[in-house]
Amino acid sequence: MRVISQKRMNSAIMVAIFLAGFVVFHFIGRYFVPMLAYTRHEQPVDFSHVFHGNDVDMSCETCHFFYEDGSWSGIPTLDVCMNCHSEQLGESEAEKVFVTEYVQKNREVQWELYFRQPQCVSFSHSSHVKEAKLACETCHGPQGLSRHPTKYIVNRITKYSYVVYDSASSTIGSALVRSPEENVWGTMGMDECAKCHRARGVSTACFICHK
Amino acid sequence: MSSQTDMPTLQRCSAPKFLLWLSFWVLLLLWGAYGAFLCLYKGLNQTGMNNYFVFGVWITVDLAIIALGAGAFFSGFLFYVLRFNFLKELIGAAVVVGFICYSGAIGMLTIDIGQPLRGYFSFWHANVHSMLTEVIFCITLYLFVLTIEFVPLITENRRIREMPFLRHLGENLHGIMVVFALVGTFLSFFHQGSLGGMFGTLFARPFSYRTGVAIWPWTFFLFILSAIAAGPALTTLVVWATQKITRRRLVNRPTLSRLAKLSAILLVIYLVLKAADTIYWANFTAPEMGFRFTDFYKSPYGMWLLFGEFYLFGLVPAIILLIPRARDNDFWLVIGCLFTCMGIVLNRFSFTIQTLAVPVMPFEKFVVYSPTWQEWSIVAAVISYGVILFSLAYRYLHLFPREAELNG
Amino acid sequence: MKVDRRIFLKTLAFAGGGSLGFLSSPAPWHIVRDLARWTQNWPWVPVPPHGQPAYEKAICMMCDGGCGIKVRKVGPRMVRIDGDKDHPLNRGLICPHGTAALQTVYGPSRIRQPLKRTGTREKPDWKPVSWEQAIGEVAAKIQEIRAAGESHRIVCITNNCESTVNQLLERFLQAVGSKNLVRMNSGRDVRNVALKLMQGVDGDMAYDIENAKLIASFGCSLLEGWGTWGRLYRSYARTFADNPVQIIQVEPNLSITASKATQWVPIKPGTEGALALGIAHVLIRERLHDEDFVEKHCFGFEDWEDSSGKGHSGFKSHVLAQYAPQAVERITTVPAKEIEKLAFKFAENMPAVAVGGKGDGQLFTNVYELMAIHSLNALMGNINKTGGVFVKPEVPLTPLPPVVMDEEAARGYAVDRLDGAGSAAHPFSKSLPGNLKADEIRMLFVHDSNPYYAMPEQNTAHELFEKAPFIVALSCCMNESAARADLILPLNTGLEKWDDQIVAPDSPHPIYNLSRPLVEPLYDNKDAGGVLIEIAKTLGGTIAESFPWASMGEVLEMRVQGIHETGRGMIASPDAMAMLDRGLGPEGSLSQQYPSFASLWKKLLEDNCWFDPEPHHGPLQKALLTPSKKFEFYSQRLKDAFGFEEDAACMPHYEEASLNKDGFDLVIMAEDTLTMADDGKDTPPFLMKQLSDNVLKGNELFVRINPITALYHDLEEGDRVIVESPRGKVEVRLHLFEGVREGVVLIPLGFGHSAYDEFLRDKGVNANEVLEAKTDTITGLPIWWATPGKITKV
Amino acid sequence: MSTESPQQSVRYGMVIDLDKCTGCGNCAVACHMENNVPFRTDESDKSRNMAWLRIYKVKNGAEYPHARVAYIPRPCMQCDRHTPCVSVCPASATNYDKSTGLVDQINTRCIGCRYCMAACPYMVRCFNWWDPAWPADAEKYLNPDVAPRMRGVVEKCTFCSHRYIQAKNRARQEGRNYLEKGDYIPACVEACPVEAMHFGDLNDPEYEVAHLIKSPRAFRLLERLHTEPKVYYLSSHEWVRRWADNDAVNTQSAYSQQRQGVES
Repeated sequence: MRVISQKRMNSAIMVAIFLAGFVVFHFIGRYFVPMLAYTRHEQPVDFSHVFHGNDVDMSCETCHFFYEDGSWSGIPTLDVCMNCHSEQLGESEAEKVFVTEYVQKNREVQWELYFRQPQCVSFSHSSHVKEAKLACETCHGPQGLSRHPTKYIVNRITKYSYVVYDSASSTIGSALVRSPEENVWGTMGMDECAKCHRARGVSTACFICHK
Repeated sequence: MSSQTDMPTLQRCSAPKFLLWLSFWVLLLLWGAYGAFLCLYKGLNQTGMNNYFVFGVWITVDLAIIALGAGAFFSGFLFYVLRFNFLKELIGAAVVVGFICYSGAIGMLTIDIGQPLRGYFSFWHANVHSMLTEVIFCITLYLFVLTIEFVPLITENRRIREMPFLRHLGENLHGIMVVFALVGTFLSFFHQGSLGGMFGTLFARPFSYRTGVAIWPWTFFLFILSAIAAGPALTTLVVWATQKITRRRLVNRPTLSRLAKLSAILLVIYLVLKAADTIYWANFTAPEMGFRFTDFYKSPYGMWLLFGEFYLFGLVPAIILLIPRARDNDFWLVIGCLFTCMGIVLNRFSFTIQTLAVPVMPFEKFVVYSPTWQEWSIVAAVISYGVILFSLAYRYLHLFPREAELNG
Repeated sequence: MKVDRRIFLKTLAFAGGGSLGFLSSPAPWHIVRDLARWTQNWPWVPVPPHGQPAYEKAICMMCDGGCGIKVRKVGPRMVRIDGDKDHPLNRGLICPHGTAALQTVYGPSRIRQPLKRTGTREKPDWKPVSWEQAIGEVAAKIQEIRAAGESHRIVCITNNCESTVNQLLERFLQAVGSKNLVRMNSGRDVRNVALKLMQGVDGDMAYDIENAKLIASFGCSLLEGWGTWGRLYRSYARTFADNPVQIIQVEPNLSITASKATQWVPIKPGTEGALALGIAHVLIRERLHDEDFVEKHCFGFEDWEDSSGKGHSGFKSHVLAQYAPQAVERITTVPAKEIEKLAFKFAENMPAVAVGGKGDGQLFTNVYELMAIHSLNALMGNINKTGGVFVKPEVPLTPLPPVVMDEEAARGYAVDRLDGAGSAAHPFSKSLPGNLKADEIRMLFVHDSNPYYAMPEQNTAHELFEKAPFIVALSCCMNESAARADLILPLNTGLEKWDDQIVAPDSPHPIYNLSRPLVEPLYDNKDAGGVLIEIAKTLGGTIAESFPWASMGEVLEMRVQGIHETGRGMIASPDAMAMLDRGLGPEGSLSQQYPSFASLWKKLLEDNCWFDPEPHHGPLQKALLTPSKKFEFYSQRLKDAFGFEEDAACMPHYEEASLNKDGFDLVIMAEDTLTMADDGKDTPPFLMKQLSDNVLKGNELFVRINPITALYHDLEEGDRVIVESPRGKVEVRLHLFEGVREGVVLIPLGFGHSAYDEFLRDKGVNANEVLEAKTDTITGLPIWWATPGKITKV
Repeated sequence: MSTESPQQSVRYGMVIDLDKCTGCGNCAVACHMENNVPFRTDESDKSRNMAWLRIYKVKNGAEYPHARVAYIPRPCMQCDRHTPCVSVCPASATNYDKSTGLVDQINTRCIGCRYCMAACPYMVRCFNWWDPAWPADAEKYLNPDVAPRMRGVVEKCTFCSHRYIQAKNRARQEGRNYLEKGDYIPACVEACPVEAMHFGDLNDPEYEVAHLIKSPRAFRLLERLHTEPKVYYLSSHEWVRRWADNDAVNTQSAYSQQRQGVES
């Protein structure tokens, strides 16, 4: 009897060790690796969309607009900001930093772009906004309602924002985004693009999205 | 084998001697590793390939060793499925040779593609129309099969057999090996054929392009046939060489002869079909595309290639090995098998390099390709990888079941 | 033993579980995927940034053709150049050099700050210096020379373009006390001498090819860069139009122009003049010529008597006697029948122009050849006529104010030019850089030119750069001449600078191209004009007084006022082009459209080009300023200058080119290609990409010969050979081409640079090393297009 | 995979008039500027250099003075049927778009196996043997609309498909959802100084190309392969047409004889 139980004991220990190994490494793979693989950056300037949009009552098009040739301006360059901020407006710390560090030194702000696509992608804002009449929020989420810039979480290997690929993968997402404020809404992966294109019967030819 | 509980202890050379033997091949392997490093770090500009010769010596060697590795699946098929029991003596060795060939080929392919880190795209974004997709899938899957076939060999190791789980695993695998043999045969059949199809479907390349029945099933079967003819020849060569190097008898002499005879018969069938293919292609396919037969054979890719492939390394070894007295003589056996193997290398060379050398556009010229040392080093590395793995397998695994008995 | 095994098994279990656990987590797959994405985003592969799109017009400065271009900008970067459809010269067509110009602007051979040489001239080392120091050194050197009373030994070699910068250079030298602004020669200079001799005009010939029905080109590489490329290509395109123009190409070898012309007339090298006279013979014999024009406006056609009563034979009897088609056939190898046909073709397709000047304008021929060709235009009465030949009209710019000169300046300026141009020996030439002598020079400026590489008189050029005591290079890139300077004052390139072009080559319209900076200067460089102004200011005194402006932009603004004052012409724009296409003149005068100068200036800055669709050439008399006030088949000026006794010496005639020399059985001819800039300028890498591998392979240059020549010399395709001439030898490889005339070795120009960047340096050999420059006794210009040679296998 | 018979409404194609072409190279230079094609110190190695549009020079082989040359600019043929490169790509990195007829690709998906290059009869595809590198500040002129490729991938002419996207963007900006004639033109066609190159929808009679391809002068390269290239050539010279290998019967004899007559 004792011999048998000793054997069973041994087997049980073996199984336990096996399971322990499984759990530990699964956990490492699921939570620890994403934390290692991604790094978080602060935006250089504490920008508030709400302030500009609601309190100053600017329209979105003041900063984000189409150029004459139908290409998209994206994040405004310093000269757009300088239309108002050529001198310090208000007393906030962010404004002080912005004016002294960037406006006065005539230095472009190196914004981290959550939605920056890989360089092989040519995304046409025009086709999505003007032709398909998609709202900005469809892809970008309620960015316009942010009071502070969200942390920028970037993959160390690929140098892409996690939004571009990984927000669709809930496990990685939950390992990365620690609080709701850190979450950048939306996803920009190719699979998402393709899904929507197929659903709407839009061309999925390579050159439609790739350059 | 599964019934044997106690393996005899086999006599092996001393450790220093073995290490000395290994060290030569390891050096060669390291040279190849350096070449591979250069190709991966600096890019494929390190090779002699160019926009005309997009495939070089690596693909030639790939095709050749995959063809030669066919010995594994074919022997497996004959042994497990058709119950050719005489093959029991060397089925283990055949599996190891097959494993070496396939893993070596995949290793070489990884360096050959421009973006190895993206290599998995061919699975992830597979294009079902591409012959290459089929080849990649089948080769990879077949490598899995070979790995599984390899496992029982490992579990027969004396030390490993001490562990009950692994022993059981090995024994059970053995029981179902017939399934894997069948799967392997199926997969091999496909990709050996597809490798031919890879070039046969290139309608821009009049040298290898075949139409209609000439491509399917003709080219497919030509490739399969040539592979299963050459595979056993390589197995024979390897066994013979191992016997020579270890100075031990490993298999019954008649076994080798029977294997060689098999090879020769298949070779003859292949040659007949190949001749038919060539004649049809030279007289119908090529002229339809505005080419004369001689347009394809320009210096240095001259007519000697066809001669070598067909006569010297085709008919000659076939005849040698068909004569019982010749194949029972070690010298002629080796010559016959060696020529068979060289024939297939030459055939695969023509299919890759010469195919690309023939200009497609009328205002292009014949071009010549010569590989760089980096390319050769990796070829050498694959060969030394094979030697090392086979040496280790021979030393530590029980590759030849009758070894103890024959040297008893 | 037992414990060991346990531990081993436990470790194995843990490792097995761990591997399975890890593999079942997303991590390994994500790592594999991320590595693949890393390859798609390699940090060393550049990502061109987006930005605000803009298109701005500009002038192409890759050559002096003066084509209008349109530059695409993305934010602060220039990313593309296309032709400007609204420019009257090229109407949207530009050559590959223009298309690739950004490779030069952003190229590796640009100089980024003033440099002072520390090493030797052969092996220079460069030390960056500040602009203050560089200009200070130049000024100090000039002061020193002036103090020594040797200001007339200050020489400046510049390009052959008509521009305000060149006028400022001339002005600067005058203010300092020197006459020696020496322009690099071009084939145009020979044409100018022919014009001076036959029409008495100091100026340029202008061909109205837009309206001609036939263009008879005597060896001009019309499609390889002759004149304004865009303009010539428009003419070529007209050969396919419904009402086509015919291009007759007379040339020994099958050049691109020859292969694309309506008709190619293969001819023995150097006998083009004889063929022109042969055609003249048929025209006169058959009375196909414009008898009215010849009678009224020509001198020396019929036999005549001079004031002393001495009889002279006229052009008519000269040509009828000497240049019968059979005789010409013997000279040129062109069949007599063909000559007759050509003459009829020429006469039947009026208006037709005969144009001369070999190569793309960098090759130099004998002046009599050009006179012979030009006499065809006069015979047909095509002087000052639509579709014929004009004298290039002037652009009504405000002249620069008079130079203020101090005592030393006045003294130095009174001394004759060092190159002998305009002297009794060479009365008709403006500049003769080949006559410069290093030991007469105290200081040498080299502005925007590359004499060390490009001058036909290579011995002179090399001596200049070896021995001239102080060389200052004003250059935007490190060319061979700049590389041998003592001090480099780096210039902005065409798209970053203020500049202008006053004369577009060969166009009968006055055209003014204004070039303004499109982007901030990339480096610590300046405009040539700005540099001169700064040096003048540093020198002070009357020199500073002569340069009262603050910047080059200011100078140009001042000059353009002259255009505004005349009120003529129009600014190049879509509307202007539309009107031009409909054959309309400007709607109202310029001053009605732009009442204030500011409005005109603003528009000119946008559109870069002013031109006059009605050239206002005035009466024929204005184009005939010879002593006889007529077109002179017999040049009295030539007689006066050289006192030739023989009548033929003052008339167009054929002089055999001495291309035979003992021991040299072949003729080496220079080949102008479009791909290579042959005037010593930079050739962008994308043009090198276009070169066939039987022009350049590795660093080896190929010369081309006929397979029959090869057969005689026992040579084969690809052979390495030595091409040798009395001047020198080069090692090249052979390419056999049936389009090359038997006995000719064609060597392409523009290779063999020793400076510039790795994309151009050490590629092939410089054809100048074998081509011999002879001197034309009349013009003093080199005769430089062919030389006796031989070829031997290595 | 390509369709058996092209049914799509738009088929962008090109017609190149070889009678007009002078081989000036402006198309190629414009193409390479537009598409961020890299360059190297030694561009004379034509077997390894990068050229989306190559200009071949052919001769009639006759003796002086009857020798003549012709230039054949060769962009991607954009094969319409049995598109050789598309069917062979194992990673689906290249694709035939039915809506425009363009053969396009995703360079970042290419694994660099080069099978497509072996398959392409026209030597259109180039492999990035090296990492592209631009000297000094030359990176500054790169076109943001085309991503520079990395080493180890195959690339080819795209008929400037990015210009198609731009044209669409521009049209939308002007309130149109369709393209007008001339909105979308590849860089090479735009740059051709003699209008030897024409571009447009081969199915739309409004475009000149739709008529030109029916000209008796029209032919295509290697027609016998039945890849149905959408790049047509025009020439009035029989010997030029023969160079294109247009006619299998006549070519047979001419083929070998004329092998020598090639310039590049």
